[in-house]
Amino acid sequence: MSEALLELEDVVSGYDELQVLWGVSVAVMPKRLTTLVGANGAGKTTLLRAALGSIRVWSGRVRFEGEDVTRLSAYQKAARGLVLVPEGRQLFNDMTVEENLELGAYTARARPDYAANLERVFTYFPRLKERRKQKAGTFSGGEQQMLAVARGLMASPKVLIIDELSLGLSPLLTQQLFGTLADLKNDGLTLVLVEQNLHLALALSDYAYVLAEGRLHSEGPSREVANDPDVRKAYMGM
Amino acid sequence: MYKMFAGVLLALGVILPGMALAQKTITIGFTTSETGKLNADAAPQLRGFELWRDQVNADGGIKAGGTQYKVALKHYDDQSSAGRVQQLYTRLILQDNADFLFSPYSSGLTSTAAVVSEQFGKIMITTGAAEGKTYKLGNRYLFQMYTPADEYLTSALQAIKSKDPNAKIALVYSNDGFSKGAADGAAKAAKSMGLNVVLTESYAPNTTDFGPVINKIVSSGANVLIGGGHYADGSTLARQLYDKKSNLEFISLLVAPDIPKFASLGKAARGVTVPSQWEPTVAYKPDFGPTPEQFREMFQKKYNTLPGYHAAGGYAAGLVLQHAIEQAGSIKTPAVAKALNAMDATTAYGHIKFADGKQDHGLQVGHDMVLAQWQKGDDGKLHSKVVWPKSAANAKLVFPLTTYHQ
Amino acid sequence: MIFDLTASVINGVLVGAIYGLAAIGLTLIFGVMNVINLMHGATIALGMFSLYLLTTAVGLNPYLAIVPVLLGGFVFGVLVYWIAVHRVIGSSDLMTLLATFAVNMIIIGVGTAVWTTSPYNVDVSVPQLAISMHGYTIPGTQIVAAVLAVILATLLYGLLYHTRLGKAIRAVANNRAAAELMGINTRWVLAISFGIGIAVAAGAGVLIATLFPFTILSGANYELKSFVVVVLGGLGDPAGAMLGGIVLGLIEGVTAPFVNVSWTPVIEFTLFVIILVLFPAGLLAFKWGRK
Amino acid sequence: MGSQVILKRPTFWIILLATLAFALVPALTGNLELRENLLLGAVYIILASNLNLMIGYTAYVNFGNIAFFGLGGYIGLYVVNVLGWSLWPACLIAGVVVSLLAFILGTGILRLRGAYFALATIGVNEAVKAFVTNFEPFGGASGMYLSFSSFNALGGARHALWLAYFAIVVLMGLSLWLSLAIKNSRFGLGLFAIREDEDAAMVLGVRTPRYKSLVYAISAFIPAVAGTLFFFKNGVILPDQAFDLTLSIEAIVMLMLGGQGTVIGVALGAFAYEQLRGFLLVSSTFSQFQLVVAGVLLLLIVLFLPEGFMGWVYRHLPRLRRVIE
Repeated sequence: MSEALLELEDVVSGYDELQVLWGVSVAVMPKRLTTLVGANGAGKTTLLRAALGSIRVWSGRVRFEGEDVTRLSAYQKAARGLVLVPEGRQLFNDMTVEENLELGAYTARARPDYAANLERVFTYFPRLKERRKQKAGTFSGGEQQMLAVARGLMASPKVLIIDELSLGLSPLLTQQLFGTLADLKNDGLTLVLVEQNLHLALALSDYAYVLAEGRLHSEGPSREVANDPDVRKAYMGM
Repeated sequence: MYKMFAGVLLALGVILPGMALAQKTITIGFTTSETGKLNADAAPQLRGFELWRDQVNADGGIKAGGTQYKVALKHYDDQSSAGRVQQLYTRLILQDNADFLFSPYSSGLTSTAAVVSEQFGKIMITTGAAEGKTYKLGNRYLFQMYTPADEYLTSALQAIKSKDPNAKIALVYSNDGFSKGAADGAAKAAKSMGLNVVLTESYAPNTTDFGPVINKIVSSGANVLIGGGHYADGSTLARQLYDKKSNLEFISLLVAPDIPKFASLGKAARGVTVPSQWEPTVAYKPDFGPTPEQFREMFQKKYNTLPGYHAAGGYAAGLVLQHAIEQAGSIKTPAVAKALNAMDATTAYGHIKFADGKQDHGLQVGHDMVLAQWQKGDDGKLHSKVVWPKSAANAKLVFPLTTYHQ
Repeated sequence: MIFDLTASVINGVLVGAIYGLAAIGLTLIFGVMNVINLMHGATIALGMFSLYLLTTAVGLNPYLAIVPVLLGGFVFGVLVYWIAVHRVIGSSDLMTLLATFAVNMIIIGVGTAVWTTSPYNVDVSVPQLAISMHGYTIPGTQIVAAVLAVILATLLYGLLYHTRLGKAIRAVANNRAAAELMGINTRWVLAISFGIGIAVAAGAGVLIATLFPFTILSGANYELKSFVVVVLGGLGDPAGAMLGGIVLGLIEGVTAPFVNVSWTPVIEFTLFVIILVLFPAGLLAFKWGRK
Repeated sequence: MGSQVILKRPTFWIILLATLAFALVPALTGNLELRENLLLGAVYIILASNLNLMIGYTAYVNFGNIAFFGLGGYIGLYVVNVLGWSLWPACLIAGVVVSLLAFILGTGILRLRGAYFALATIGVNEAVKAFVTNFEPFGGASGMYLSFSSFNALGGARHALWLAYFAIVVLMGLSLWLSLAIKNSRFGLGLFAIREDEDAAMVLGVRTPRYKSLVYAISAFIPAVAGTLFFFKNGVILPDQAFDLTLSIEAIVMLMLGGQGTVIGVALGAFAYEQLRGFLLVSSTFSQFQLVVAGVLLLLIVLFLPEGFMGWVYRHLPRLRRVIE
């Protein structure tokens, strides 16, 4: 019996006949920022998909709040508060900012908090408030990423998983968004960050998992992982 | 046990050949449109065939040369499409050993079937295949029951001329083979009769919205309309002419108003005329077979509805074939064909005579069309009355319709 | 000539509104799940026959009959979705085309067996509303049908843009994977969208049947028109479909005085192909620069 | 592909045998009913296997395939009936003209992909049909009726129909051989690349627009010639029959049934489908519900056997993939 909020146990999965994950275990502690790092193609996104239920878990288990949720589909997990901000934003481009946020709060859990959540995300991202009637597809990359995070927050998440937050953003914008994440953590939100940008991710997070070729390479408190010479050499070019 | 079985076999062996001697069967093969868009028109024709068969068989069969032949009909669904017609007619001839053939419904399918029937030298009585073209391709064994398409609207034009020689005529027809043939014939006839056609317009056969067409009729200033096509478009046109208060004084549409169901249009049907191959109320004196009245009663008894001309044409096709076989005293094709070529007789369906030239063999030249009109009877219901020619009429043509619709 | 043209334009707009409604059913299904619904025409025909049954057997007012038809159409659509479509959603275009075509064959087959292919007619008239001018008359039924078509389209628009369900439907249309992540049960949204598309098509069938006689095969004609309409309005865009329908009606009305009406289909379908090639997103969507 | 290589392929010999069987069995037995059955089977095989070049090899769903057949019929019959030429040059003219038209049309509509292309092909078929219905030189709505004397030029109706039949059987063999040859050529490889991922194919140097237009034009040729022969044999051509959208869709059903992208599978699918429809039509039990039965069958295949009969065979006997293509 662990006190982890989200727990993956020996997860094996892949696409059709192609196995990608070879038994990965991850535990996400409440009110912490956990980060999952690894090179391109290490299986990070596949692990998220398996955890969220977008693809089938071949073997192993996914536990959320102590309950086995392995077989639940993505929308059912979202309804329980396990929320993903997907890679590449995946906004509803033909819909307005407001509608995107509304859809973020689609679940029965989040709906009662709609007004409060809306106010909260507008404080975090005042830009979105100015453009609430604008269509999401017309936004710049940075604004879209803000909207994606904001949409995730609207779901009143118990765990918010963010996939490749920094992808395609300028260093300045990336800094800004990471700042927001720090605020969120301080507010007591449980976060999982999946990143290629190890420097920032490890600096911010409490605990890190390093994924390589579909297996867990190493894990530990972020500072230790950041100092692991192996990791430094392989992923941080040092 | 097996003794009993053998006994039964023995008995069958004695009885069956005996039966075969006493009674022979002739098979008549054809395809009909049980499905697809021609079904509405083809179905009554099939009823006509079947009524004739039942009567012949009830009377003991066709007598020819001292033998009694029972009649069997063998038919397949052609799905209103020519694709399988040749395959099915070949099957009818070779597998089902059809002695004679009826045509499918519609000129297109009939021409396709004719390639096969001619090839095998089988007689095919055609009904529901009005277009003259089919009979001008060099056939030897086709015999047409219908007055050819290009003469369909002639009676309507005659009626118009007698009522209003200065009529402005709108010729509006469905753009399909048969209707176009009828319209082309009408245009020619109108010209020779000195009538004034102010609008010639064709529409796609699957048209449902006649708004633009009716607007054109109105703006042409026409006071009479002739044309139409088949049941679906014709009934739709009639209904919208009424809905849109077109104020026409005379309407004559092909085919559609002859189907008894046309009366379900209610007021929109009132006063509409139809050139008809046959009407239940005609007063022909037949040389053989039942009188028109007897036919009507028999048909009504069996199918609980009035026969239209598709049904009468089907029935008469059987009757004519039967008569030719009896005249020939044989079921051999050359003898029967000879009898058909020589036929010049009146039936419940009217006068029948086939052209016998090389260029137009089988074309119907004896039969006359009548003009029928839907009129409100004393019982408040709609009845189809023969109004033209005057010699065949049992009611007066209501003209103009404008007052009738008030 | 001027009155002729005016009358044809009005006629075109009125009929076009119904074309538009019919096409909304098609375009909604395409927009949400990228399926070209080849049972669209058969569904319209089912709507027509439902009206016939409801007015003759049950004796319902023809315009009230639209309510049970919409409900029945919805249930039918959801059922068809689960039985025939769901399994092939997301596989190639060919599979979904064939799945819906198979259902089309089944409906037409059963319909032919039950009703044959002869025309049926529902006797409706609203003479009080008829408008006459200079010999041209617009029947009341046509006005009522067009108004009802616009009302239904507006209701549907309201549903899509101002309700939770509608937003979920649009979200799925926009990005199904993301919608799933928002906690939306996308499988059900697909089924419901299919149901709505079918219901609207059946409803359009009812309106058409109040105007014109019909057979079980009549729907095919409206299916082809719906294709033209959705291409005009932009595939997958319900608001565009209504406009596209009216444009098509206008084309039919405006060309009629100048050419023989049997040429209308030639013009329609040639235009259809040209627009599709030059403006695949639809003429109307092109204006907003959307792809 | 060199001719030596193709001679080594078992599929080539299967095609040759099947073609010979189609031609000889009815001829030697003199069974005309069998001939009529096989004729429709052969026409369906022609339609399905040429359509397969588009759908099976290139993944472009062409609903308007029947327009080639119908237009070919019209052009051919025009040449025979109005110009009074003999049947054989008429066939050739029909094939060439329709292919050229297809090539020109293809450069336009093949820019569309997926459902958009499918819709455009429906539009093309309807536009051509509507046009021909109004086009007086082709007889407009009345169509064209062939005089029985046209058969006399070929030695009388009986003889002419046999000739038309043999010609169609040869076309069937050619269609299948063409499918096989393309499948095993560089051209075919390019087409398969388009099927798998058109953008990637373009990057790899496949001139996709040229390839697509070419295969579209090729897939038009034999159906157009077959159209001339078929309607010649029918003796009459009408717009409704020539441009029957349902037959177009049925051709897709046939190639699905057999397994899209295969050569023999598609032929089997077409033949089986033709036999099934024919059986349902003349069967007293099913004739009322033939459409329903066909629909249910199609649905079951789409849902549970999407790779078709050949796909199923390959799955269970993978070695056959090389023997029967």
